[in-house]
Amino acid sequence: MATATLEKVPFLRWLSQRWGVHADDHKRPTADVAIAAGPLPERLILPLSQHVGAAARPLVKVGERVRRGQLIAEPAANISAGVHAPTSGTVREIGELPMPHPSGLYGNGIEIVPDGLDELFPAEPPADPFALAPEAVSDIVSAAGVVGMGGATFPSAVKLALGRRSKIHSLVVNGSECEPYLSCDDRLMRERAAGIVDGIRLVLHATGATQAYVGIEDNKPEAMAAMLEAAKNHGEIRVVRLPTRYPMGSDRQLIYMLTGLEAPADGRAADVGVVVHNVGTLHAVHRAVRHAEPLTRRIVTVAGGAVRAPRNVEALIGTPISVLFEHCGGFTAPPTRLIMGGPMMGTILPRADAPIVKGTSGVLALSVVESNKHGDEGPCIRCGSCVGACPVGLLPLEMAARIRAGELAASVDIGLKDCIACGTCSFVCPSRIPLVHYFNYAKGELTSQDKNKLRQQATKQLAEERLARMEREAQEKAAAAAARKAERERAKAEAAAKAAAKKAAADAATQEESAT
Amino acid sequence: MLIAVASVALIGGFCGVALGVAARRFHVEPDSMVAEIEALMPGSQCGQCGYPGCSGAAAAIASGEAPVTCCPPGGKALALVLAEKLGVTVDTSGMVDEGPKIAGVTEELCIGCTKCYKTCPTDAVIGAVKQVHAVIRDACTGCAKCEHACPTGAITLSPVAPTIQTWVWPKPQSQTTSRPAQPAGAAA
Amino acid sequence: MSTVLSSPHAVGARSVGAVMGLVLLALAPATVAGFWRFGWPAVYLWLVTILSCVIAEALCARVRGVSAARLVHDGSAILTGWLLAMSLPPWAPWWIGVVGSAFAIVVTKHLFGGLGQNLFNPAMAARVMLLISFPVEMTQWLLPAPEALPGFVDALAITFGPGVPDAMSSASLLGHVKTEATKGILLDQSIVGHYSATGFSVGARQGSLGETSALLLLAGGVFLVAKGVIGLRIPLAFLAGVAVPAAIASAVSPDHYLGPVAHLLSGGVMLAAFFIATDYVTSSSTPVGQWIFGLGCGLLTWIIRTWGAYPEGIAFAVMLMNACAPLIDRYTRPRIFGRKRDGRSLDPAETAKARAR
Amino acid sequence: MNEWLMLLLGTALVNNVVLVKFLGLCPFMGVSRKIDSAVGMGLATTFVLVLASALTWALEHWLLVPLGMGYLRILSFILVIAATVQFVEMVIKKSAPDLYKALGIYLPLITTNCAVLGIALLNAGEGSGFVQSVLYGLGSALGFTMAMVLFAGLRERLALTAVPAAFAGAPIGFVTAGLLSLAFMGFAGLTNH
Repeated sequence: MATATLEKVPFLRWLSQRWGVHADDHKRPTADVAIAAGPLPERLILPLSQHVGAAARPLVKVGERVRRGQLIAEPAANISAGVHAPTSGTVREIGELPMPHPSGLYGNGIEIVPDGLDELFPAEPPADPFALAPEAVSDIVSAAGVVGMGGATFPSAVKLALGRRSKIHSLVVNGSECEPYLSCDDRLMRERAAGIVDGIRLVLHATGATQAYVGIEDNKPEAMAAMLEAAKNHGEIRVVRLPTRYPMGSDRQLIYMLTGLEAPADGRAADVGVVVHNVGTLHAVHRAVRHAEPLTRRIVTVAGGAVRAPRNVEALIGTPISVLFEHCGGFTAPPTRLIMGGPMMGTILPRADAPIVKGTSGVLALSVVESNKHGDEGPCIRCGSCVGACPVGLLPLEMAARIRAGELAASVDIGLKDCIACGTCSFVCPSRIPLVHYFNYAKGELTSQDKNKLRQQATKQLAEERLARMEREAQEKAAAAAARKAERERAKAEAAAKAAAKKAAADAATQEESAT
Repeated sequence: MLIAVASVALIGGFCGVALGVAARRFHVEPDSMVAEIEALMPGSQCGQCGYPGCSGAAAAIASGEAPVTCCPPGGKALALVLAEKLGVTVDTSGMVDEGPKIAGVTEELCIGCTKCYKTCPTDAVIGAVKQVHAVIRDACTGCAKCEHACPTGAITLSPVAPTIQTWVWPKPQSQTTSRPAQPAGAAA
Repeated sequence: MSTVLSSPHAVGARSVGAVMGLVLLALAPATVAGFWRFGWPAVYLWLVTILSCVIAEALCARVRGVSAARLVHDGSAILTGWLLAMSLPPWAPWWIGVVGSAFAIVVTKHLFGGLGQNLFNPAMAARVMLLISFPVEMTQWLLPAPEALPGFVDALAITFGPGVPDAMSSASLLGHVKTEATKGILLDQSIVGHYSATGFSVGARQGSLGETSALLLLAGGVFLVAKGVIGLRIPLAFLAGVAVPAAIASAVSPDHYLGPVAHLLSGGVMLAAFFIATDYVTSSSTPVGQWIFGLGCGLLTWIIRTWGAYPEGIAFAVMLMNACAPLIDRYTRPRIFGRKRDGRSLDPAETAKARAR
Repeated sequence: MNEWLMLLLGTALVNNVVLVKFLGLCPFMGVSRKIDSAVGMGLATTFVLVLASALTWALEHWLLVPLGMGYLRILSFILVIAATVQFVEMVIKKSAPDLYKALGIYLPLITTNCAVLGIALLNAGEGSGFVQSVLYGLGSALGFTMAMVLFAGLRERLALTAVPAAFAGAPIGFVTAGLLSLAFMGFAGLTNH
């Protein structure tokens, strides 16, 4: 039974994939410091849209008291996830609140003022989850509001249900953590490997998959050792050592590296019988099923050159990032950029009162030294670095040139929609061209053009309906007028007839008179 | 002389016959460009282009009389589609999509005259005689017809503020590679 | 500067200026060797050419309203001037360098919008222009004789004065072979005294300022490959494109065709393969495209050398392939992950079948 | 056989009709914005050129020379070319409407393409045989197509670059054509062996 050997990516497969970059990983010192308990902030902001899909629908009212683990917003559609109170307290506001978004705009959320009692909302875990039907397991996961915690934030229960429908044979566990700076998954694997392995077994049970590949980059030997140890009695779990190369943690690339299967561009991983989950998600599944604990806290890497004591913190979801930085000793110097997520794919945050969400793996405060390398954008010298680095096989330089010239449709023709925005191209560009920014702009512009088109169609329909209505009204009017006219004619005729009759009578009378 | 005339006439005649046969063999129905263009237009008959309704504009665009950029509600997206259809190149960089606008009624000023209600091409204004009118946000296209029709200036168009759902990344500003950005006179 | 900044928030590559600096560094040994062989006139020509390139660049920047300091700072003008100087006859008069530089920088580069926008390699376009316009000045090769070089002052007269004394100039190997062949003299006779592989590899031969020492150029190229500045595809393909047809032809008819080694070592093959054809801007940027680009350069070079009117075809070959590069790029786009070559999405059913087999 | 190959190579590369002889510049500049339309134009011109070469040869040798009407050469050649072009136009309009739209006015203008008439007149002037005439036409047409397609590729890239305003459009097109022509000088002397 004990088949705990570290596996490697087959040589030829490794050789065939030459994309990516080996960036300076900045994982120290956070990776070597134990996870610390998080702060209890004065206010928690829980966005209603922390996941892919429809925003959750609030279930509480302003002023209502909530307890830890209580469902405060329910999923509003098939693809959606609920939100739970991270601690006990009072709902202060439901509405427009600061959001972790590059625009700095407000969005819908629920604000809770904690009371410090951390009172628990009672819930009972099932005695033996493996005795449950797979559907029941995914129902528990759904009720706990678990979403992909690597950053994609796709509702996990939906993925499990999808897996049952499309004959999943393998679970790919993403422990690669390829983003520089971040070490939350590394710490999680080192400290809570048993929980992750239990999560893996639960997901195998829920999806019907028969084996799991745990992919870990080779810059995390301790995590590999911990996972091997935890999985040693489970032959169906294989721990695979991955080369350290960004973006190894990208779904499709990871699947290919671990299983040799290539997911179709227009389809999903499930089309090749694979489902991918992040180690953090699997741990959340374990907590949800074994301890009846919804997803209300997560491990967040607080790092960056401007942070005094960078480390991993197990923080309540909804904690404002300013509180997290304060918790880690504050800033040594004013940060030049605040980032949510890693430096490669994370979003810049214009405001420090924005909260962390379920998909927040880290918050970074970059110092001047770290961000001053960004010079002004120079002209593209067509060096092709981006072509070699792109994990998808796109031509970023050509796409950006088309976008710059305003030919968005032409950039789609050469693969814009396949871009995963991993940032590798911008990272390697010697001219400092913000390639990903170009792609984001083009994707957004195209989406809003599509929306406009839909809107125009709707408008057209409205206008047509109005025309039809006016025509109908005109017809009715004409009909009414005609009816009135006919009425008048009739009346006239009647009157004429009457007059004639009268006249006739009078005539007769005169005749009679004259006759007499 | 006679031979020359005859031989040229012969060549001409031969070519003429050959072409005549070919014309019949390769006959193509003329395409209904106007109808196709009209199908692409917004269809709100707002008249901002200066033509009577969308069909008038479609005819003008098809004949090349009006530029493909003449339709403000259609914006850049429509201009690009039309340019593709007509096989012309279009410079949309000069076109500023001002972002969607929406009409709003100032209730204190509204006298309930129903003029706006009658003029709205998409039935987006509701209300009855002597009652304050209101605008249905989803149906309003921002064509500004009601703004012109209102006798008391109660209707104003205001831009729709972006939300997290509608916000998009702005185009990157590059200093060195932007097109003709030279100061005046430098290009010459 | 917009306040909204997209990811990534880290930068990992060396800047354009640093890349250019490495290329210049790699060129230095062969250049110094050229100075040693051809003496002060070569140094003057080199200086004049680079200087006029930088001045032309600064002027263009001024006219176009771009910061001149920024443009010159990226080092591309120096590189263009340097490469042009390397491909000129070492004792060419100063105005050759100036005219060539002006053409390279103004016409082939800045009319198209400056760095990164040009379609043709500026140095090669300038060389072709010079070769066609001033054939006499551009074909005065001299036998390198380090011991009999003119002094510092005498050299001024050669570069800035009346020109090269006739007695010192002679034909390069390729030119010599071509002339002899038209007289009907077979190769094994015409080549005697004109070619030795060892002499050629260290630079003891006639040729342009920077192309004579094949070994030093090779070393510079290997340095660039090791530093990751250039890939291996274009240089290897270029060398193969010259050597393979040369080997076949000389095997079939050794009396009429030079062998592969002579071809590789003579003319500017090493210089072009590592420093000119690999120019980012004007070469192909897709992996398959780079193989095609290099092969095309090499093959055209050999064809023009062998059958064309000009003894050396590299500049023409590079320019012709520059013209083909956009087409090559268009038809050699890499396969997109999860898609077939034709751009359609992979079909999982098909993949499964393929796996079952 | 070898002679014919050399003829083809010579007309296509060494004496390229556009880049060395500077004939047919009008469609070369006009229809080279997109590679697809350049290919279409090239194929259309190839068809016309080959057909016109054959027809004008027949005309020259069977009608004009026997009747001693050399003075009618230009007139009758244009007549034949015009008819051929008209025919090609009909075929394209039927089979490839998009291409027809893309070629626009330049399709009927093949009639006045100096390359077509020029090749026909050169053939007549040199008194070439039938096969030679057709090959001459074919080679020139291939050279024309190649130059068109190469140039279109370059212009597609140019369209995406930041050419200074004063040179954008046709001016930079001519500069590019000039540089391309410079590159083609390299083929000089290729067929002298």
